[in-house]
Amino acid sequence: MNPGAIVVAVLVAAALAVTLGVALGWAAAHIEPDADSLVERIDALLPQTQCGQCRYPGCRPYAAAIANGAAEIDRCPPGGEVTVRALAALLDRAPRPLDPEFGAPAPAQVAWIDEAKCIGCARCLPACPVDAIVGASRQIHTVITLQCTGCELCLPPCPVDCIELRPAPAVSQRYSQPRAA
Amino acid sequence: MAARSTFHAGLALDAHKQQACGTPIVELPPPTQVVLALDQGTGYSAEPVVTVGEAVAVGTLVARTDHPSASAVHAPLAGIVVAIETREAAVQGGRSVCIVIDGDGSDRIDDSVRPVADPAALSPEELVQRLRDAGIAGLGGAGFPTATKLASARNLGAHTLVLNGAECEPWICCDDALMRSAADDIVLGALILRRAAGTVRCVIAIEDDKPAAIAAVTRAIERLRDDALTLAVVPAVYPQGAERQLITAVAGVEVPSGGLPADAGVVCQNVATAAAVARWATRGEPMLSRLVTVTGSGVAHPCNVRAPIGTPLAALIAASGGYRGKPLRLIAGGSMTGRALPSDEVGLTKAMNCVLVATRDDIGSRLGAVELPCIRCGDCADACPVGLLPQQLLRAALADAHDTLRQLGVRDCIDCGLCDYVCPSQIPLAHRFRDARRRLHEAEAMARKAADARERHDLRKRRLQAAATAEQQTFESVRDRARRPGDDSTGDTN
Amino acid sequence: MTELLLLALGASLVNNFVLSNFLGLCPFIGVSRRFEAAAGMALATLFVLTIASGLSFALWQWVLVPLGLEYLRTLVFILLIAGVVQFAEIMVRATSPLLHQLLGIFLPLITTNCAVLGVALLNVDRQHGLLESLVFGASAGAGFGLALLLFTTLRERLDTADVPQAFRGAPVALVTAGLMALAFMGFTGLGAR
Amino acid sequence: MIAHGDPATIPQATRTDMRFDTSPAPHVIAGYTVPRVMFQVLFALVPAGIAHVALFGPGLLLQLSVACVTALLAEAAALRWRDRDAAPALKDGSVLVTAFLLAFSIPPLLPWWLGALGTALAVLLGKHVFGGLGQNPFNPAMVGYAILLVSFPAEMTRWPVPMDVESTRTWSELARMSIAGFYGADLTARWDGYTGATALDSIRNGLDLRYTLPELLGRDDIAGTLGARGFAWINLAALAGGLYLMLRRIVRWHIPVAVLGGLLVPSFIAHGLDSGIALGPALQAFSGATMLAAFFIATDPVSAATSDRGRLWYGAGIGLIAWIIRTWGGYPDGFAFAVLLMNLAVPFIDRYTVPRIYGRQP
Repeated sequence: MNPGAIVVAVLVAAALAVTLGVALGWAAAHIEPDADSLVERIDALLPQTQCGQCRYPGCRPYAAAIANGAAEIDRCPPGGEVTVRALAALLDRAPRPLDPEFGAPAPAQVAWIDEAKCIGCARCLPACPVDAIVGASRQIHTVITLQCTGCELCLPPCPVDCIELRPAPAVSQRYSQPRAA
Repeated sequence: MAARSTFHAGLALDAHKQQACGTPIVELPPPTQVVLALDQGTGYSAEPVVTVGEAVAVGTLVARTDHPSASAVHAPLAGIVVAIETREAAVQGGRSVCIVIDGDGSDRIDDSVRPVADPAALSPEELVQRLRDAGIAGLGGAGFPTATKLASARNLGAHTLVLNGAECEPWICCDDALMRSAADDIVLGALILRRAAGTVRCVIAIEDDKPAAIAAVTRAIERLRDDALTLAVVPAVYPQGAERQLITAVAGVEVPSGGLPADAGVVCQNVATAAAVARWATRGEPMLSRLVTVTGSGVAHPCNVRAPIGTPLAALIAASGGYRGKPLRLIAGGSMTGRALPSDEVGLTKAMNCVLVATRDDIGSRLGAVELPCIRCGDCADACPVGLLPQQLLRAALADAHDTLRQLGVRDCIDCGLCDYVCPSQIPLAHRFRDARRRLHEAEAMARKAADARERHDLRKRRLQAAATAEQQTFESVRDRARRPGDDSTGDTN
Repeated sequence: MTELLLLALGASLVNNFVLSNFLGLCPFIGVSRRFEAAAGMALATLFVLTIASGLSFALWQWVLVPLGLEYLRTLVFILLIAGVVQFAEIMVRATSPLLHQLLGIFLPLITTNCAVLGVALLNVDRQHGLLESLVFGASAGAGFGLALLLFTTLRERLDTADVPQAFRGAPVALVTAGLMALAFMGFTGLGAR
Repeated sequence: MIAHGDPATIPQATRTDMRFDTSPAPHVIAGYTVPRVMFQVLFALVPAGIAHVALFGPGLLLQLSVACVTALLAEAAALRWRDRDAAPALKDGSVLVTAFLLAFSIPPLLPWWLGALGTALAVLLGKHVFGGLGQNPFNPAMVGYAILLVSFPAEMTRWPVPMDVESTRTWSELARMSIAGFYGADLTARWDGYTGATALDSIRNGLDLRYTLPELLGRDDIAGTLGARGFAWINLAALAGGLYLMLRRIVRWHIPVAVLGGLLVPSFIAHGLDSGIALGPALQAFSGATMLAAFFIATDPVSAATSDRGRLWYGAGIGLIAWIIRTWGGYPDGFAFAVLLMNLAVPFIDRYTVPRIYGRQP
């Protein structure tokens, strides 16, 4: 084999590589990946307690973390095994048990304010991620049970520990759509 | 054995109607006690307006409601309220709050019970409201408030009122007995209902295995000479009396999936409901009693009984000669869709058209059933009147695959039980589907709650952001003004 | 025309790349758990196969042969296929990130899908023209997609089957694939007469 | 007025009188069970079995006995291995149907161990690997048959010359040969001339040798008045059995009609175009495994499509593929492979032939 042939071969291979590289580089720069739609679909499966047990500030940030591979699907105790299975099915991954580091699944609960003890300090109001606590400064507060996600975020700010968690009522009546109306 | 009918499939079943239908209607005297379930069979309860110890008369309102799916309850006998408590009842879940009234033997009538002077003078809207107040509910088995159906028929502009006299379920014959004995009441009620629903015409549908009822209703219609009130004879095929299947057979239209009959321009009422409307119009009587078939091999003398709502089933069975043989199941309704009750202490509800006391002779086929794996034979799909594929639904139900369940129409299932009936592997399909529907319903409620929480969370985030931005702007403008000496608007700063 | 039709039938059914030649088994087993993913894989492979067949023919016919560089074909074809696969990946990520997630590693692995390289090399060996190459590539891709989709729907049905513990997952999938190949043996000899 | 709404504040009542069982509705069923279906199928195979024995000797009975014993043993073993109760599965008759179909498909001269091997593979690999009754995507009998056919092509294509071919053979000689074959004796030594290819195989080989179809049909060892020698009668008997199943509504018309349509329509067209080489519909219908496949094999509900429309596609596919393999393929009869090929398409067909649900747009 003469040296000229080797040079030609190298040149051909290099030319091909460069052409492909340029074409792909252009395509990568000009064709936008559509990340949002995946995040939406993952977010739709999360329980929206906004509790932060996954160590992300709310459900959507966690969904984004799952979508870009930063977090596993086993970090959502309020969703429990059901959510893990739904996520596994959506993403075609193997279902796995919940990671106990992020808490254990518990039956659904809602916050309840002992109005006798409440001093109306209003510190729990900004803590609620879904605005489910009604009240104002020096007024007794109460929790809108139907809207409460049971995230427990209102517990730490309360100076008199007047908030406790109680078993949640069944959601199916309030959130069902009666067929005839 | 199988016969094609006007809808997709269905089957001709053993009717078992001769047992109760041959004997005359028994009028039950007021029992000593009634147990009035506040949920009259729809899954939604009325709220009691009486207290324990209060005296009530015949027709006194004891529970009211604003819920479109619940109906008002009236005292069917004069006496004292002795208890308001959760008891076993013939409803979903098996328990309901019940008002228990001990009769005092008098026939004192509440002042509110007055004949309607002239139903034709009432506007349709008034008519609907009065029927709602009278607690008139569907007597065909669902117990759904008549007024709610009429209102949606008005809103959606329904053109045809179908009166359901197609009593397709085995064993039940109270509508048949009523049509033979009180056809004039039914026709009168039909006219009032037609007016209230605002429909152009009314069709009374009767299955072709009830010639006596057909003859009686034909005579009643002829006496009336109303062109917009007609009779339709439909084939006796189960489930011909199911609302949607009957509408298709009579009006030739299909009720859209997930929609109401009124969406197809039709509203359906039971013939017995029409007769109850006639009683309300002529006597002012709210819904206090109903005709119920008491039958099965486990009662001595099967018959149709007119009994006050709330009558304990034990009293009904006593009126039919008491138990006979070894009763195994007490079924509210027929053998295909009836609900098996734990005890005969429960009260008669508006939705209960039959009390079937079944012995091994009646339900032996089910008792001896051994469930085998599905062999995909497709008999269930052939029988299904809705055109579902039960064997694929079963797989989806066992896997709890909600999307597949929805797509395959688990909600379109009318719970007729035919798939179970024909299944050679004896799989309790209808039960599995009921279970799957309940789980699907819960999952969707959870999803709606989650969507609600997401929306509130988003709104809150936006509000906080807006507040932060506003604060920043205020801060900046104050700072800017502070840095510009001589700006009068900030006052004398130096 | 008839010859092209026979070529297409042969490449897609009779000598199905997966079930008769056992090429491309990696994505066949790997991406057959869910219909959406399998459909995406089928389309991506069809796309890559068709484009790569055409481009590899062009390279072969107009670059390698004139320059006497036939011995470079494997290297050049793989380079070319890798480029097309990368392009396909960019497209998938732009249109459906969920599909991108579902396909995962198997999308770039189309590069090493022996069916793709096999088609390019067979095109050269059988001295197919440009049109023949394209038809051969497309029908091989269609055959791959058909086998993949049939296999996926079978596996979805097996998901809810009461499979013995020892056979759950991959074992029963392999048995199924084997029985599919057995069924495709019915086509052997087809066209030989 | 009482405080209502909260059920917890309302006292509970307890009653303990007469209690009833509260099982869910419906409370009656037709009671037409799987075992009854399966035994009806076996019963419907009896006429074909009689024809088979009369024409090909008692080999079928030997194959049936070995297939049934193996099938029951394999079923019991598989269930024992999974710690399941074997008794109901053995009694439901489904495994016997598999054994019968396989025994009817294989040549009656097959050595017993091949019959046993095929049956064991059918039951274990075709059925229990997937989880047993109702779970198998492929027709177990055809799995067993196809494995035998590709592994032992010589044994699997050697049939006795049927009784209705004019010759001096007697049924008792057929019987002796069947027993010899059953024990694996070398049949060429003593029984050469008593065995041969089936009619379809002979025609295929003849066409390969450039004979024309009329020439081949002129030979009196291939075809009779109706169809293939020997097989015509079996097909006729299978048709009768199949019609009985249809009458009893165990088999619905869709699959058999579609299978026959898929086979006969193309053969009618091809025969019209070139009667020199293409087999006519009558010959196609009454040779090989046509009727057995159309009424008994393709109709196995477990591995067939489930909706009416799907069944039509499924059956038509089987008929068409069988015709293609018979016409151009490497095997004399294509039904086993046609059934397996359409079996693997069934979930796909089911996916796209969901019937319209009441009240929904098509």
